[in-house]
Amino acid sequence: MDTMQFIIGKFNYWIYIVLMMIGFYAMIAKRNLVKKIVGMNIFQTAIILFFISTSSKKGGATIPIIQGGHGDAAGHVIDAAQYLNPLPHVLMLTAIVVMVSTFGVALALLIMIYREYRTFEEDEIYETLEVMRLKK
Amino acid sequence: MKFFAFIVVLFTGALLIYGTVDMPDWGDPGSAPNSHVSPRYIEKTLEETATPNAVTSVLADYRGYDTLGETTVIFTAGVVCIMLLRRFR
Amino acid sequence: MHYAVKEVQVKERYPDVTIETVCRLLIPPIQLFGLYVIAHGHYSPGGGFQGGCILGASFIMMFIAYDIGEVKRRMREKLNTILCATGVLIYAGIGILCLVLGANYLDYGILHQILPAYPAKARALGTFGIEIGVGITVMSVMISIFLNIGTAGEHEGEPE
Amino acid sequence: MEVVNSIRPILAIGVSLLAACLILLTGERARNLREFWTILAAVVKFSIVMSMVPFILDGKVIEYTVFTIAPGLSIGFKVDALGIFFGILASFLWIITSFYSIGYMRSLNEHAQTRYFACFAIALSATMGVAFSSNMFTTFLFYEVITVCTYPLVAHKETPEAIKGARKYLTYLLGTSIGFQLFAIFMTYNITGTLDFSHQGIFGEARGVVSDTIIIVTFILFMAGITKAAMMPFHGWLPAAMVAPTPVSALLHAVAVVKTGVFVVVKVVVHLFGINLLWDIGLGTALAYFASFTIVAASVIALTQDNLKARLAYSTVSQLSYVILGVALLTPSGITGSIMHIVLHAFGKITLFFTAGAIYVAAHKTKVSELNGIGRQMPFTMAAFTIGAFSMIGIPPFGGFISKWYLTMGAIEANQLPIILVLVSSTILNACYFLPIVYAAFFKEPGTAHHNAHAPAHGVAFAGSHNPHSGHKLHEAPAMMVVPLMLTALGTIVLFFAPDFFLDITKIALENVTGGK
Amino acid sequence: MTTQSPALLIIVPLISAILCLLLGLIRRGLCYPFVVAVLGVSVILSFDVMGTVLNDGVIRYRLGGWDPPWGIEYMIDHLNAFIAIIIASISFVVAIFSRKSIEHELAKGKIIYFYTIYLLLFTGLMGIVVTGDVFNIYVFLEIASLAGYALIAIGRDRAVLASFEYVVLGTVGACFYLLGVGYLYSVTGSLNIMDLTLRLPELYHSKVILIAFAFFMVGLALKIALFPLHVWLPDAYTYAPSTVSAMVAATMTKVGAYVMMRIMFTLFEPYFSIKLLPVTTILGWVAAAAMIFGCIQALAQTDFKRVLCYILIAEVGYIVLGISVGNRAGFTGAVLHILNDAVMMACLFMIAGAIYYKTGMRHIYEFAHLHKKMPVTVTCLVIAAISVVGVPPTCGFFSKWYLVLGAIDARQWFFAFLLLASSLMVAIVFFKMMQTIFFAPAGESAHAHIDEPHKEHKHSRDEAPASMMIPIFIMVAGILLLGIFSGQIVSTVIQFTVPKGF
Repeated sequence: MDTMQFIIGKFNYWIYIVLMMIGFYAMIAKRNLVKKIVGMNIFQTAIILFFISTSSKKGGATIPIIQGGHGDAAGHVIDAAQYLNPLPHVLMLTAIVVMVSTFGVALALLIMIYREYRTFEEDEIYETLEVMRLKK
Repeated sequence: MKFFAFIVVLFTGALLIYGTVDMPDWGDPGSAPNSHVSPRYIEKTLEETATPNAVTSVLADYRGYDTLGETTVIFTAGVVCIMLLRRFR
Repeated sequence: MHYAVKEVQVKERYPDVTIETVCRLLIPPIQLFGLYVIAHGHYSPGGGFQGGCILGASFIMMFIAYDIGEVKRRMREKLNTILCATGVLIYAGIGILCLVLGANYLDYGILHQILPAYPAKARALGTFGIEIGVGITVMSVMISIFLNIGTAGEHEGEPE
Repeated sequence: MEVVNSIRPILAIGVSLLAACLILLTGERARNLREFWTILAAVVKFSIVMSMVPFILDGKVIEYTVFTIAPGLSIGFKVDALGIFFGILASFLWIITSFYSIGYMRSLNEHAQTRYFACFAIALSATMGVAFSSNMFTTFLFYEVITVCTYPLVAHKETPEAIKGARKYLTYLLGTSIGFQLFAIFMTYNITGTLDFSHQGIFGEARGVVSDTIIIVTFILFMAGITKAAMMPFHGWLPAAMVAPTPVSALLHAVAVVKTGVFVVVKVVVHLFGINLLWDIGLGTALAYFASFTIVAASVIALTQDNLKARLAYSTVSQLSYVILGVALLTPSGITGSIMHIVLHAFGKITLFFTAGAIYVAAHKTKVSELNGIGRQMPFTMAAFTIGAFSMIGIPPFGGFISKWYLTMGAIEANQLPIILVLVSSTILNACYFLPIVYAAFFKEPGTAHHNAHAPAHGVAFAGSHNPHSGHKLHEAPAMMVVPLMLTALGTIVLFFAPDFFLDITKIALENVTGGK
Repeated sequence: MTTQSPALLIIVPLISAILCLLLGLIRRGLCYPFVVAVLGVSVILSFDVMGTVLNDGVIRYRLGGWDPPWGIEYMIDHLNAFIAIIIASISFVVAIFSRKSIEHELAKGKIIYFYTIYLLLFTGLMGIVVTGDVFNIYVFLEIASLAGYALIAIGRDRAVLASFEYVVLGTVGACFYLLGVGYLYSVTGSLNIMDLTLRLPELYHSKVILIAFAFFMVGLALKIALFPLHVWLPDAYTYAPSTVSAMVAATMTKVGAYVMMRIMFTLFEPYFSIKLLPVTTILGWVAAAAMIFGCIQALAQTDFKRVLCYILIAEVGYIVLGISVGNRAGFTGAVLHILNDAVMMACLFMIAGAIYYKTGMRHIYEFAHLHKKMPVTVTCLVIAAISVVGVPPTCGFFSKWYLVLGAIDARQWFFAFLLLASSLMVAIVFFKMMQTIFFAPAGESAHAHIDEPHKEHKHSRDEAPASMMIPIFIMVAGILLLGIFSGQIVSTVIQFTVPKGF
């Protein structure tokens, strides 16, 4: 019962942790560079999930846009409990952009690697390097 | 190698799960993130920034500096891609 | 180096009426919507990034439908680079403006001295200016990244 | 005692540094000018050092602190009796060695002479630094400088074996000094909070605070770290450094390096730990026995060496331990003896090395077995050799006798019978490995000129020098070399009859150490 | 100006990075002087900030005018200001150095972008240093990292691969850091360091904090290439252009170490990092392993820059060891070593760059008789080497002095011994190098000395251009002066950086 409560109450963490593990595994175990990058994205997405999940509020809270707030809202009081916590969203907007940029750079590097070695497989790249070294 | 990686990943996951034990439940309105800093953003956004969308006001005003940094990041990414890939004749 | 490959040549396009027409019809509304998302970020979900992405996506769509030449005709590479810089410059510039006016960096409240608005509103306006800057940067960066990655950087034309 | 604040020590150190710069600037182009710089610097340095003597004889102390890095950790200089003693010795012998090495270098037409003289000058200024340093940190600094800048001298010939020997040299000195000595310095600073030398030692009050074991460990670390003193088992570098040109060997084994080593040992014993403390703990006796072992063992090894310089090297190893032995006795006469032995051994040993060099230059002979009858061709040189040898053995009327006398007195004061036996036996051993050479040189028939067969063994130096005396008829080495070694030989005799000057300084040093008891 | 200089510290390089791009589009030649000028200004600004800190204590600059927990603030105390000065000065000097080597090693068209990204890298590092907000640190960490990836990727043969590896591992590090931030946030709801410092103590026994701390540490260890996680460093820094190696090697790891200090001793109290957890013990042993491993590897290498890379790994070990012994002397040593190591590494990598520029030689065994060709450079190399080995009166000695004292104070005899042993190994490394340089292999020098002048002709003197030598001179002078004045540095600045708990 208690553990049940525990699991249900924190399911958001389980989900993101599983995702994170998948991504992390792909990053460090896969020999294919593209897969590494894909793993990287999964990893980062998992973190986004985690942050966003911390912003949720039970009890009919809605997105953090003040209703009827057009122009200046003179007087009418706002209850924080009605709205989701905006901060994690902001952080994750930032994080998403950062991750996109990282992704772009990584792709650029991949293309340079492909230009040079004509492959994305780490092992083949190292064979190539070996060949080049022996040529010298 | 793969096995080693698997162990590492499992270990990391185990650590994270161990950490979650003391975390607030999902959507707990009383949890620290929902009670400490953020309320001000929601309550004061209108009168302080005249912006109903709290996300925007926090993004561009309260924590505008982060956004500057992130714009710089994406600018960096653009320049980097040009420098790395563009073939200059 | 020995293993360097000869240029990955960009395939010349196969003209396709349907796609071209659809894009011709679709792209302007997309860009309009992008502008809307940027401008309306204060009152509804949206803002610089989202709008910028949409704008950039429109160009990428153009790239897919037509070819690189088309995109570069619409958006000069150099112009793109300049825009990409301008966006950040707008952002930082507004901050500097606050600095010049005597407040801390990025303290838009001070802008009410030069804008017809009370401080809070001035903040909103400053925020708006920033969103525009971010939008421009995001758009042009997306374009340039796509141009370079999509063609491995081997499209014609001097970059400078 | 009153303290005079003067920058003379700095000048004494700086002058040869300046000389090094000038030498480097002058370079190969103007040899005479370059040599002139060397001589000039040597003379100026000596005069500066002498100018400090009166203060010392008045019982004053010259001090000058350059800058302070941390409380208790500064780079500063302090000239007391012990320091000036060593200073005079080094600076005086530098003059002679300069003349000698000019003669040697030119007659062998060695390469890279600029580097040689520059490093030589730096080594000397570093020696001055050790002599005049006011705290252990400064000492360590200059100690390292000596090590580093004598390395090119040892490796001068640049032949594989020279480089090998030089590597061994550097490995021993740098390794132990960083591994043990620096560590000991850290512990000292950690225990006492300062590194400044004081006449009574700085560990005195620390004794109650930290346990004796830590002090003992520190002491052992020091003794293991000051490898320049060539105590066994850390003597290996000394014979290895024999590949160096002879003037360098003279510098290393008579003046700069080894004397620095024993000097630092003396400093550490009396000014860092303090006699009383060591006496209480009983470390002195242990050190004494350690040293006496080295004395005997090294002498025995020396007997077996056929290469002349190697034999001299091992004799150096044993002689250095006399100094350590003397100071380890912790008795006034013992310390007097050890301090005196520093200078007397310096004169004697430098004479011997000079002669070895002269023989090499004139006859290209390095082996003892080749020296038969050489005394006939090179009478002056061999006469000087004989004098030096006698001084080493300690026969009156040669200087060596004095120090041995005092050492024996010290041993008696400390009523250490075994030590006396050690002294006696080592004297006999000295005789055993020096007198045969003298005998062979003068009274044996000249060996057939089979040294030409050995010529290739002389390696690059030989190839480099178009050797004028390839005929069988040998004669003296150039005057530039013979005169200096005659002078030093004379010095040993003079020091026997007129040791008062040095003895006075020693007395003052002794008063400082014992607090005037 | 003084009140705003903290902001300008970031804004000036940021805006001028953009301007540099635009300027380059107009005339390529303008970039170099512009960058040098801007960095000079940054140096002045950083000193100005330091002055302010010394006079009126900690600066807390509210960006956007919002109060700390809600807005972002700069929190600049002695430690930040000190690191900021280091970063600014090193970048300035290396920028001066960059001119020739970049023209030599890069395609013409890339120079503009190179300088833009160089400034962006500087911006990122500065941002990390001055900010007082954990998430903001992440953002600027990413700016710096992206710039770093790019600058490394434009290097020699295997640079791209190395850079890619760096991207993957660096991202893992950043993500771990972000996870740490998230965990902290989910139990405190705050991101501001000062606010967290107030709110954390009552949570010290919560598992979340524990895990957050662990992830901070692992992430940062990845970023500063602490021993087991160093795999990306050697390749990356070896194949990068010499300018980049000098800049990155000198600054990036140092900034990472700084963040580590912040996390351990400002965000969490020393009580937490030292008493509550065995963190410092673990760190200490890891650092010791790093020192030994780095030195041994350095012994095995032939590529000069690779040797330096492994020495750098060892030096990181020193810094972390100083952090981990957890007492005043040790911490002082760590901070001082950040300074010294930055100077020494920049100097050595620039020398490597100069040699490569002049002779195209990368491997040590090619350096024979280099002192005849480039005597001045070799002299500088010798001085820098002596400093790395840690022989007084060069600066390298004094940081080691404090480190060893710290180890002894902590009664960690073994660490003290390891410190000395590793510096011995470094001595061997450089000794081998010197031997190759001065005493060439027997084969060549058998009769080399017979006729000296003829040899002089053979390697005629040929130094690198002034734009390369001057920075090297500055660094060498730095090595000597920092050694002499380290006492003053410690007494004026560093002693205030030591956290309260010590």
